[in-house]
Amino acid sequence: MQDDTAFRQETRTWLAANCPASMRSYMPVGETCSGGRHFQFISDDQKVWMQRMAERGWTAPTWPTEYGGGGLTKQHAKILHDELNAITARSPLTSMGLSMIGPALLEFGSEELKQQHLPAIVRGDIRWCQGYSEPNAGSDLAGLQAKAEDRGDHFIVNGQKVWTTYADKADWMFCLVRTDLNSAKHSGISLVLFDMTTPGVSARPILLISGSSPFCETFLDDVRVEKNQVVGDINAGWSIAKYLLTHEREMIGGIGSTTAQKTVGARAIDAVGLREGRLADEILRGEVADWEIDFMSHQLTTERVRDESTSSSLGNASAMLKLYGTELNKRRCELLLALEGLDAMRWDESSEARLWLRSKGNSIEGGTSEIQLNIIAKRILGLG
Amino acid sequence: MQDDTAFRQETRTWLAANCPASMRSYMPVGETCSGGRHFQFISDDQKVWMQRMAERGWTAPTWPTEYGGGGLTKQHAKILHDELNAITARSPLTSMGLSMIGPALLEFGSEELKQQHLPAIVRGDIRWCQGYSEPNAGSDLAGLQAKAEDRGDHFIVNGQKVWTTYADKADWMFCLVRTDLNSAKHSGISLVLFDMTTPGVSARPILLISGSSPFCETFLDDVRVEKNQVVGDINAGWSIAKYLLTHEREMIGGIGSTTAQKTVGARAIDAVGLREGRLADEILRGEVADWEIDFMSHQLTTERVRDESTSSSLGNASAMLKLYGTELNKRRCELLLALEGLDAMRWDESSEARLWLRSKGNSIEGGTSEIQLNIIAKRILGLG
Amino acid sequence: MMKLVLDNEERMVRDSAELFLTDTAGPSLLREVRDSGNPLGYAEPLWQQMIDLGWPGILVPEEFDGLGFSQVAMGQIMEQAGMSLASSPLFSTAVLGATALTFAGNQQQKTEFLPKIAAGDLTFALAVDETARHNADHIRTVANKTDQGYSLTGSKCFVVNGQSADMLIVAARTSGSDTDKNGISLFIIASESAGIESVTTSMMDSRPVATIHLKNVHADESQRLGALDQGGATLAHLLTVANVHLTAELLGISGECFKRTLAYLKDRKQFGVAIGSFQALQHRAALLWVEIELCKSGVIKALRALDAEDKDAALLASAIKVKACKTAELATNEAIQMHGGIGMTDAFDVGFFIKRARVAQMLFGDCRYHLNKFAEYSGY
Amino acid sequence: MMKLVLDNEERMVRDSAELFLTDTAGPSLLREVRDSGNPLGYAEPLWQQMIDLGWPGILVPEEFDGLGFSQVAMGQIMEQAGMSLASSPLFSTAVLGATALTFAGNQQQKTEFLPKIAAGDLTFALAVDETARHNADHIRTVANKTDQGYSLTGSKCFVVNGQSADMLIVAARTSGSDTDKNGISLFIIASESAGIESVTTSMMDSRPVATIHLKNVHADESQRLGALDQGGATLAHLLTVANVHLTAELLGISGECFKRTLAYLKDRKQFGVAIGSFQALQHRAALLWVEIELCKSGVIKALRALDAEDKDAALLASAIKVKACKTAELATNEAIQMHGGIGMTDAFDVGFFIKRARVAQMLFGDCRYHLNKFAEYSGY
Repeated sequence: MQDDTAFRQETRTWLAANCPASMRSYMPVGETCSGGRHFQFISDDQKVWMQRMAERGWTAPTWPTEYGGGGLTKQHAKILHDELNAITARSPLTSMGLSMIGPALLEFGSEELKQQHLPAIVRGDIRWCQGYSEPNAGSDLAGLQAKAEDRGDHFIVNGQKVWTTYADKADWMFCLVRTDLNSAKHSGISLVLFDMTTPGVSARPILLISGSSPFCETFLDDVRVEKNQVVGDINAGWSIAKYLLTHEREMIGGIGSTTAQKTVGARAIDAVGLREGRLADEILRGEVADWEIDFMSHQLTTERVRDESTSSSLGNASAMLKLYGTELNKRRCELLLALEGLDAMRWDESSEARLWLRSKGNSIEGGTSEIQLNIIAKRILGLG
Repeated sequence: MQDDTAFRQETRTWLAANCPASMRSYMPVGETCSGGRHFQFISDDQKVWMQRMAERGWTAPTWPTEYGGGGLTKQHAKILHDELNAITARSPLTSMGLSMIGPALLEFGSEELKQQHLPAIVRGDIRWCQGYSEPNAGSDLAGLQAKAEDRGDHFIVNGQKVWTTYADKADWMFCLVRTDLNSAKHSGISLVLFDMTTPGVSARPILLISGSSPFCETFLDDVRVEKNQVVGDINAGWSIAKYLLTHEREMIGGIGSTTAQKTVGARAIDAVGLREGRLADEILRGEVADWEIDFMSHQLTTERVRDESTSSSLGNASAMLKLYGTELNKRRCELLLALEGLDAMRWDESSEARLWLRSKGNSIEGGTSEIQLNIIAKRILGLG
Repeated sequence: MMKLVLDNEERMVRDSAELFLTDTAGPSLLREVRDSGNPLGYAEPLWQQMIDLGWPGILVPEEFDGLGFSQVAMGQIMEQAGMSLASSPLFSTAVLGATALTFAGNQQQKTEFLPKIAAGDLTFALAVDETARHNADHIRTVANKTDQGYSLTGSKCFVVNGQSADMLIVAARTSGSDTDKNGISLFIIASESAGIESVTTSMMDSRPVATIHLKNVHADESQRLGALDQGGATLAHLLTVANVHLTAELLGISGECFKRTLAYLKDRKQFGVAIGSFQALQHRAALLWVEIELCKSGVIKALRALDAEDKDAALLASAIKVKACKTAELATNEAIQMHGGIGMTDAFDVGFFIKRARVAQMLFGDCRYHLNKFAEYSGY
Repeated sequence: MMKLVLDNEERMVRDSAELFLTDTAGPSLLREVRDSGNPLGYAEPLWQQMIDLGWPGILVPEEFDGLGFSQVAMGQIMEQAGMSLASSPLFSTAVLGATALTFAGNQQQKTEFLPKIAAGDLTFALAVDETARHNADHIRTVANKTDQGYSLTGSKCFVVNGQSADMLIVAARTSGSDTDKNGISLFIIASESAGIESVTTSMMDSRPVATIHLKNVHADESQRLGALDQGGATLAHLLTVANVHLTAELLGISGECFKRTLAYLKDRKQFGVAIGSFQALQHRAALLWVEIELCKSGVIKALRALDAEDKDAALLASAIKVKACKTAELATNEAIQMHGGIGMTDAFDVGFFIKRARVAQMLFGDCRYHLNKFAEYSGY
């Protein structure tokens, strides 16, 4: 194993040579690189940056090299993260393949499924979406009703999913279905994978209050799913689902984020100005400082939980980080509205208002804040 | 009926002539006039002030004159209240007789009980205490176990009460007991009255974290209670108990308070000082203003609820006023600690710390804040 | 003694406003206005019906053909407008325009304009702000004295109904420097005057506002509203009135959001039971209800203070603006959170409430601005 | 890379402190000290055992007979002291005294005092505050130059362990005006010196503090700690260290309060079930747990920053003092509320925690003081 200092030096040198200048700036909303068959790169630089990082496996730094990953230790991955942040590098690829189904396949998938799907995720070739919630199964996810009928070598799936992120743009879906209608609520669920071009799959975007449509309603009518595309054992999907929810929490909680942002303090100075070295609005000054302290506390806690953790998953602690991270982001957006006043409430494409409205969903998606509090109370504190 | 202006003028004149000068100042803690057989007046003025007000029935302004009360309309009582406040007059008499058992007797008591007890309450002759909570019946008050055995013309009561306010100083107790052991939880409860000198009654003060002992544990061993001292019907005490709890909430919520206090804003100026006309600590400045606005909102709401109410009881609205009033008082005490710093944390008789510690009980006694929230959710909002 | 309950006349106004707006307005109408790209930001038939009901004249004295009702009565309409998200020139014309003229207009101005306001023949807009965050002490627009009167130059932003109003009330500096309290004068300017360029900005609450550029805009002496250099006091009064009525609107928004959320808590089932049976949600709903009740008391008190010309009206207005803003923020945020995913969709109405709430909160000073003002008025 | 977990040495210190203090200290010992009217405010046998364990020398370098452990290690003891409410001269002597001498002492001073601190032969107290609310920028006590050295006159209040300490570290003004940053010098003064009058004040946390009046108290040049007029930087460093260790103590208090409350929630039954089965209490408990976890991360980060001589240590100290104060306020208030009536009684221990928490919060600046400092350090 290479020593830390050498690795840091080498990484720094490589990044200096390979990260295009235009990829070294705060990423505006809407410029995320998501990959996939139909992805429109915003620039050649964006494409080159993704490809160069993918070649080294650094779009998935800790995944094993045999599946295209970077094969880095946690320590080296942290160094890479720091060095990326140091040059304000944009994330080369952000996808549910990397953050969700990839880790699940590494943990639960057959060798065949790993070989089939992981390298394509690392390269950004295939974009994934998640088929979890249903109209009547939100917080009560295990109440899902989409059913998969056994037809020997394949299943026929019927049902409706909702809040499927970018189902209209994704290439494949990982999807929770009920494979045994007779067993108890949490049993009889399986996690299956299928191509979105399979006949019977259709997705309809949902327009949000923010004016964007990151989610879809997805309809599954007699969709054929091969049995070799079941992750783990049939009827044993709930434990994988919980594992995936943990990853989703970490993602939404901003835990894996490599994107640097301008601080609220700096934005406050821009918006309100200083008077004798102090923010001109004293009440906002206190609120901004309070937020920054809480934000710092959340970041340090993410770091501590990682330092304490022996596995790649943060387990129940992710409930805390998701809960607090999303509440922080909502507070941040409210503060930015307050700082920028009516300017932030204009209704145009780049309006702060859209981010503010979008943030309201953070504490709903991936398990509501109430669900996180339940998890903490029951699983961590043992309150019955 | 006398017109408002004339009543106001007459009241003002009478107060000017009859309220002793030393009774026209903010009342320090511990100088409340509680009355009762053994009460030690702090001064002749205090005694004279109580007696003069009692003579006019103005210790109980709205009670009927036939029971010694003032017989005032709500409107005139409000004028009296305003005029008392205008000269910072101290409350002439503050007692659980006036605020609790008196109103209950007016509503539910027999003519005999009214004649026996009400005039003595108005005059400040008899001090009352309340026997409600038990060690295992706190928030779950209806779970009380003190039992009264029927012996023909009297009951024999056995049990233990806790949080009985000044049971060691009171002359009589109104007490919830179980008169039917076989009926459902809320049935079979009666409200009985007895003299604290009855054999078998003993009270032991509880030392609080504030260093004071306003409450007692009270032990009832074979206490004889005459049947004519049951308020309302036997076994029908729970509805009276609920009525009394409402009054208690109003009292603890600061709703009936006639005692003026220095504003937090004024105390902030004293403690922290002004700089260019603004409180020298900008963060405290915001907190103080926030508190004052919430306090004003609470006061206005009390006023509005009174204006809207057609009866003397505020009903379920008292849950709101109690909840918010006690939380406000706790915040007020925390703010005063912050304003006065370590000075407020000295441990002497007049320490701000004692009031601060005592305030923590406000949201527990008379039904916890959690119970008030339950009442609002279930009875007002209809959430099941 | 001023009671904190409605009198008969006020209750009548409230009931009829509720009846009419529930039927006629509502989020669906605002959605229609938005989706049709209507540049006015309100439905003209709705405004016409308000005129037929006499609402523009609620605050106009009877001698000028108005109804001469109280501010409390007007506040009831504003609250109902909040509940139904009714968008119209009512606030800018019937509240701000009518108050400005009644408070500061001379006999000739009153005679000229008030009957037209009452009849719905003329709409007004108040052009005061020059920054995205309200700051009434900062007026840079100048009105230079000329031989024929005044020449106004400067820019006003986020002028409510500024893109459609017939007349503008413009705050301009006639002496002193940018932040002087004195030296401000008010002018009544026809929006069609030469030298005015108005740019419409789309806002998130689907109510466009205007940025108004004035370049050497002429005003006669007769267009000056109130004494020269002494417009600050009128402006302060106008802003007090504006903020009190905004709190009434915010109260309506909070109340309606809460009502809808409460219904959803009783209706929506997860884990086999109504989500309103979960105690954590019950307690949060109860806390929110309490805040709205407190807010309600403050709103009626502040409205009564306007009618009584209470010297503490400005302090009360700031206090209750703080309370109303915080309550609306809580109520709208809880509404979305408790509705879950459905509340995030544009097809559902709750988004319209949160968007309108934040704009109404920010207009003429948000909770921070007024917390500071309240402390100032309180002497610390 | 500085990890936010304990290394082996630190874990060992923590484990042994936990074992020892759980057995030996605890609220019952503090109750004994209080009820016996012990003027020291701590039990001498407890302090003697701490000395036997070598704790006074944790921060003293090995060359001066100390253990030379890290600030993180010392912080573990402070946290355990918070959990067990252990009262002793450890903070004033082993944290403040040892840090002051190590940071600013000359070779002669180090040689004279540090071994005695490590051996537990000499106790120290830091006499800096002159007002009830901490304000390090305001020093009026003067040290006038004389032929023989200095003459100190002034008053210090709320000096922790000031009534029992052998030596005082006194901040005094050697030039400049009351609020000048420069012109402060530190002096090491024996508490028995002529001209010192010490008055003991009882505090609500049962730990007496001293008001110390100095009247023409003589100090030699050799008693000056650090450069003339340049004591401000040393003082700032000392206050940073003091506050970081107070956050460790506050974390201990919060954690222990939470632990006790959680046990009570599982144990206490009302309405036939454990009150911890009520979801509203569950969610509040969960939120409190999260705040304590966040606090924990900040405390270890700030301690590590002291060890690393991080230039951001003061900013981190202020940030985490804010967080620790707010968390302790929440944890102690929730502890009383969730315990109900029993928590209000003196016979129950939770009152000792809330009393100690507020004093520790206020010492050397409460959350408002440090919120302001944090904003200053952040450049706004």
